[in-house]
Amino acid sequence: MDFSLPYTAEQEKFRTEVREWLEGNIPAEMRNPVDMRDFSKEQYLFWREKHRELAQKGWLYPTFPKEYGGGGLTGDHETIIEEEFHRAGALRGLTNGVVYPALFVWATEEQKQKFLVPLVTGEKIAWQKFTEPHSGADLADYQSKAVQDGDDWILNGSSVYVSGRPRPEWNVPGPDYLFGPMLTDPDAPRHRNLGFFMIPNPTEGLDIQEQELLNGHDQHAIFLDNVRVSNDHLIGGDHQGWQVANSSLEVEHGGGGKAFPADEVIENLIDYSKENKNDEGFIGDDPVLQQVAMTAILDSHVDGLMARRTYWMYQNKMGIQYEGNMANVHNRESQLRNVARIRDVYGPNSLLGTQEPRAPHGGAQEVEQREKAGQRHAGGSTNIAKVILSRRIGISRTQERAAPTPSNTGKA
Amino acid sequence: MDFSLPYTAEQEKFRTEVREWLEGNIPAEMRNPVDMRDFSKEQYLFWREKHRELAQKGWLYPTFPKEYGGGGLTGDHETIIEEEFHRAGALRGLTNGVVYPALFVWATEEQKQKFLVPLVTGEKIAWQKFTEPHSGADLADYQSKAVQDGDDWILNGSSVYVSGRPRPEWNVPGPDYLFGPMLTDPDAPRHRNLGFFMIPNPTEGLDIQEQELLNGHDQHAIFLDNVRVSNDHLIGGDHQGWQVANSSLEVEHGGGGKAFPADEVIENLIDYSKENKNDEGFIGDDPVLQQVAMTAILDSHVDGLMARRTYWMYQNKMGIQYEGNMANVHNRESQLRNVARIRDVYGPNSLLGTQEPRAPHGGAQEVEQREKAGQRHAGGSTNIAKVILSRRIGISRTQERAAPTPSNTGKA
Amino acid sequence: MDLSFTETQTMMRDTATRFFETELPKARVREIDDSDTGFSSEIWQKISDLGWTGMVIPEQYGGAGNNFTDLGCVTEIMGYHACSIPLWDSCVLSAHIILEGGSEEQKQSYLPGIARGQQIFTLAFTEPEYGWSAKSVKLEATKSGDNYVLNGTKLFVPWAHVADQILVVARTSQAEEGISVFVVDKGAKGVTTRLQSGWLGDKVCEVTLDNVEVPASSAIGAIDGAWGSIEAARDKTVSVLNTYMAGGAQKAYEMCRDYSTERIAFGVPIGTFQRVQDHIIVALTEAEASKWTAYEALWRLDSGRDDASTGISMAKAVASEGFPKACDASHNVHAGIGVDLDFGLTHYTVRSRTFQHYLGDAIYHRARMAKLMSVSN
Amino acid sequence: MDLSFTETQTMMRDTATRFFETELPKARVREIDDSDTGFSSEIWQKISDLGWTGMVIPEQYGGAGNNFTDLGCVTEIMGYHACSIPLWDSCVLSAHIILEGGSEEQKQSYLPGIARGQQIFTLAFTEPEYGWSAKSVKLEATKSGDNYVLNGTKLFVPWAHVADQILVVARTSQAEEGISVFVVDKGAKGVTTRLQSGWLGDKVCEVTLDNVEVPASSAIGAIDGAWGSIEAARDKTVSVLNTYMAGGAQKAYEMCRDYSTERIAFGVPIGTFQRVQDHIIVALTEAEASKWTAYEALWRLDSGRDDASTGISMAKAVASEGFPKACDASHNVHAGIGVDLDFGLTHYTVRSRTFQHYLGDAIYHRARMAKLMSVSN
Repeated sequence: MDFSLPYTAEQEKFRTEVREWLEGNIPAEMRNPVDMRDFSKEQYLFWREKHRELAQKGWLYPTFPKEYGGGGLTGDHETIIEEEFHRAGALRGLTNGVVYPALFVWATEEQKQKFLVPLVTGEKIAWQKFTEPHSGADLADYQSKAVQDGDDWILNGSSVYVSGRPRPEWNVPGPDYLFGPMLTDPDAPRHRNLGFFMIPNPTEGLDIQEQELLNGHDQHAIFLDNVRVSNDHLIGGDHQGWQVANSSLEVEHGGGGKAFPADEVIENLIDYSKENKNDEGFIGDDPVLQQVAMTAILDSHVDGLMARRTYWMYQNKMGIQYEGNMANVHNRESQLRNVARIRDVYGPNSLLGTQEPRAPHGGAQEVEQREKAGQRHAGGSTNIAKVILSRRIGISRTQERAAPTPSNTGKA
Repeated sequence: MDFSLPYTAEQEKFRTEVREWLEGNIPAEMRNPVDMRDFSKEQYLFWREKHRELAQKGWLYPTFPKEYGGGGLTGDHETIIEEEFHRAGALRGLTNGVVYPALFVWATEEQKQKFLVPLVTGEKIAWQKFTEPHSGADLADYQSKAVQDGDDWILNGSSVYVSGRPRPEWNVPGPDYLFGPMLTDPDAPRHRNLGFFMIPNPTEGLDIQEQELLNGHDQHAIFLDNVRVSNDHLIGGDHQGWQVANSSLEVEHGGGGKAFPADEVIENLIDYSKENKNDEGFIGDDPVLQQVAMTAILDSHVDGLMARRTYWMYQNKMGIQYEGNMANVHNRESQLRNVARIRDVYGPNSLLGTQEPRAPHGGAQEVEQREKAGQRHAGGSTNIAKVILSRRIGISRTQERAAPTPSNTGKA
Repeated sequence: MDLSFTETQTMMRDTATRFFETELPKARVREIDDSDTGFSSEIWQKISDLGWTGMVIPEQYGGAGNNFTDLGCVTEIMGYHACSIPLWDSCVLSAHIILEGGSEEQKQSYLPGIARGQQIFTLAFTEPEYGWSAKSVKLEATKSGDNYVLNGTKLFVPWAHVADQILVVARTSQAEEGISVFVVDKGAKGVTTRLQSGWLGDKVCEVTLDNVEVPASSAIGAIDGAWGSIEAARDKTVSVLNTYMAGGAQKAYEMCRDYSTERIAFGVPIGTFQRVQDHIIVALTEAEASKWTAYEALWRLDSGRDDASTGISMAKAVASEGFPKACDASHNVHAGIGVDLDFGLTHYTVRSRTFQHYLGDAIYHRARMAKLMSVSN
Repeated sequence: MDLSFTETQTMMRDTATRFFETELPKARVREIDDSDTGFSSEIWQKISDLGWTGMVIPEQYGGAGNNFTDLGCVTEIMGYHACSIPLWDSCVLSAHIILEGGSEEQKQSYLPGIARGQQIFTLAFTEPEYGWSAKSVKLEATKSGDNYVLNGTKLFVPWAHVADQILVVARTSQAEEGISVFVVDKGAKGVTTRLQSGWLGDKVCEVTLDNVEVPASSAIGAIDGAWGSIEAARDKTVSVLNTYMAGGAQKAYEMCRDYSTERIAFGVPIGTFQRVQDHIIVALTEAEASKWTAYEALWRLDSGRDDASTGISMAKAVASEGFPKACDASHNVHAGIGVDLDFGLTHYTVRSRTFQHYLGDAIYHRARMAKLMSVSN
């Protein structure tokens, strides 16, 4: 076995190139703020532009095929880009990446040119709409409807927790597309009653409003009031929306893995324990807090190994069964365990915000505390993640294999 | 509020009386061994006799009405008896006590004289049969059948995990009764298809065999092969066995509470931490193990409070809703958490058995380690306990109130 | 054994419930939390009028002389309604430091105002090297003639921005417990208070003391000898704070219990899923554990048992972990809606975090338990 | 990055699986466990013939010179089949203490026998004041002419009753790491071994040394200087023990997964209940965590990375908690049948407890991690 990250000479050269480009092209004030609530209109506009440039260099979506605007590079290159962007606080993409598996696997060639390429080249951006106010991750009671009208579809309904930037109050163009399932056939059986649509924005009848949530203000409620889209905005068949959405969810639920599972929260924790004191002396020397900190590190380490294992399988087009879902469940749960441990180690300092001069790491832990109260449900709840994992290991009523992804279908 | 245990002058006098009696009447070699696997035939025969004497003093079942052979004493007296018996390592009863709620609530007066009184006076003993080899706590697929034949019933079937003493290999008379549900009407809907029987032993066709389990050898498989019992052995109606069994389960599942929730395991843990060293010095001074030990104490303390609260409600005939089940779930789970903590504090010494000269507390923790691997399922699994608790707090499909008990029906 | 509330306690609980249902609906909680001070003088006034500010202050000093269980009954309801006020800081912690260590003159002078809610006191204890032990106090008080000069920084001082007087805990000798408490007027020269920002329930302040000069007579109790008073008063404060936390945990439980019967998924209420039930059972367990350990500790305290401090530390250790856990479990049931700032659950979540550490976290109180139970040396 | 096994490793794993499926069905495990010695010389002989006893011993000393990942692949399968043998004690721990610190003569003299399984060694380390730090060694070795005289008691010494030679760790100076290792013949005068009884997986012994006289030349490495060899050899031993524990956890997981699809309750397989699923997910999580941290540590060790010791301690901390947890979760699914001694699950439960502590428990290894990562001073 070889767990090493890619550090060949060629790759180190590439790393230097990326690092130097970032140093030369991203001014300090454009780097990600500690609290993404502080991400500004100026930063947004800067990155919209910069992403186009990055796409041209092949660095926005390094592993996507060149013919669709990607970089045609290896997974190792992507890992390096990920590491360096993380290091530099540079923003990677404004489109919700879960759209890509759906488009790669299900879109026609024509649709790929129309929808996929502009997203990959950074010309356009897309958000995912999924959750309804009264329906969770199950879609069993989905009410957002698409009704056929000649060659068009008329869309009605609403969604919540639609994540993305820009903020509506900035008065700049919003996302170019919202994507997600719509009920096309209320009489058809479950999982056979949906179509998956790319909904252009702005469009008459489409409204986007910001939600006021604990974990930030990049989430939105959207309302569709007789929105008309032509039939070529339907990805896959008009009864296959569940299947299309699942290609997205497969990746969202950990199915793509992560080569570079950075856990800044835990890196911070180690630094803090070494350098800071409570009334008993250095925190790292306190036998009890030391155990708490090490347990946090272990949880994070296991998490990273699970993500890396999935990444390795995904990149090598191996048959993923339950591994991505296992990593996903572990990721959600270990992060929650760790936010509690952070409060033990930092005490109330973990609750000091970005404006507070004494806040550790510029307030990063306070952001983590708030976000983990909320983001535990991003991409569906852990409860649902466990439902899926149970199916994948074969103990549930429903047996289930991994949904089609670019990896297991050989597309892209 | 007053959380104190009964320690009035009158009660202290009673305590002295009980203590002195135990000192004078129970020879050291008749006290409970650390590992109940070592409970001997001689001890068994001694206690069969002694329980009759205790019943006459009113101390075997102190709170049961005198007219049924009980002591007619208060709950406070019972608490004192419990404390003193615990302190002396004296055995309380050989009959599975869950039979009493069923008999008090459901038996006719004639049946009470026939079955209840001999058990209460210690003349006879009874074991509970409940779990089948292929059916768990649900009874949904119960296969032990009772078929009416004139004034008699013919019983067929088998049960496992039937707890009780004596051991079959001692060649002494076994239990006088086995009690539990039998399927009387396979066509009737669930929960309306059972009758509750007192099955006399020995009887032709009834066989008892010892099971070989990790947690001891007081559990048995029983086999009923055309066992004939007369109709007066049926407690409650022939379609009410579920309801009768539930009066038992209500109490088994914590519904009666405990005034004196002794936790010897944790008392031992405290003593051990104070007096013993590992390579870092006194265990109680080790900051990490100290936290582990205190967490164990807290779990045990909360457990005791929950049990005491239920006891107080039960004794005062208050309407118990979920409180007994809450205490039951907490008891099961906290004990499991604590066996793991014990291993942290004692290290491998926690695994030394009763024969080992260096075993802490004469091997009591090893017994605890083995028993908690097994007894977590006594009286149904924790999973089922949570199903019931969910019903009682009103979140389950099935809503459910407490089953009739002597407390809430005013019987006994 | 009698685990019921007294008639008077039941009445007070009912009064409190009615009061908060009217005066402090969840929208009002958010409004107050989001305001600059996080403090509603209107609610404070009404609470004072109801007499709750004077409950555990003896009658001869203008209070009502209730026992701590009585007050605990009220603070439980306050916790259930996410009421944020300086009640424990001023009317229990500060008041009892004065009662424990103060001169008759100091008691006469300070306590009636505190009891009526007209004077707000707070205790400035914790410092940059955070902790609740005696040795964590490093802020220096140096003698200068008949005065003491205070220099240093206190952090996480609750409600200092609305307080009239601050009890400043300072080091006056190098012995571990060589600690003194001085009454410092908030307006005194050299005193700066600044609200700390972040995800904080009660409002807390940084208090800077820059050559603040106070007369030696402003010391509460003996110089170098205040640790005993502080610990005794802290125990009493924790004893009622425990029921506040239990009340909050109870609300977090009830919210998820109720939501689970209303929210439909896969065609059924989500409360019918075992995984959801298990979250709700966690919330219930923590609420019940917090409640019963809290009231048992109050009984120990009010009945003068010598294991009262142990019981209070036990209950705080339980609540410090239980209240946050109950909120987390409730979030697990609520998913997205739970973090909507209008929904109301986050009012409890943020308080659970703040009170987790305040007056000592679970780790601190478990270590204290070990000492009090002579498990450690 | 390549997380696959090599072809050779896959072959060895297959061989091991076939071997244990034939030679060690669960009834045989119980039979061996219940026997007086808990040791099957027949299985030991066959394992030696397969060459597994010599895998991590260099070729020049009669071994096969495999790396630790290779051996880890085999020990994982051993764990999966609950095989109890002195392999790690003799062929890794003892052998590598000799390799690290022994003279060429000692290596030549001891290692070939160990590699062929003909000589069984074990390490006597822990004492009544249990622990795995250098300071826990208190057994005295006093110099007497050219000899050393050993006096004291060692506890929890694995397989001493079937061993030929015992490496006794003794204190020879008062400096914390003033420790030496002596080869003691099991039959030497003054040596008593007694099997300890209880709920123990591997058989362990009390070893009493009563004025046992050994020549100075029996010391492995320098007098007072053995701690480094012990620690290095222990790291290597833990690295393969970790996969053994992961294999056991994997089996505990698979047992409950399979049982959950077969056992019917309320008319459906119990695996369809979310509460049961959650237990199974716990078992899976712990098995996977144990496995991947173990192999990552083996990779660090075999590729000579300087953070290998950290990785090994991390993996042991994970497995020490994970293996028992996986067994507990499996018991939760199995209910009554799980504690039936013939069913087979208890074979894993008992081993999970024993190996939890052996060579350091999770608390020990987390503290060691902190030191190695310079989090603590």
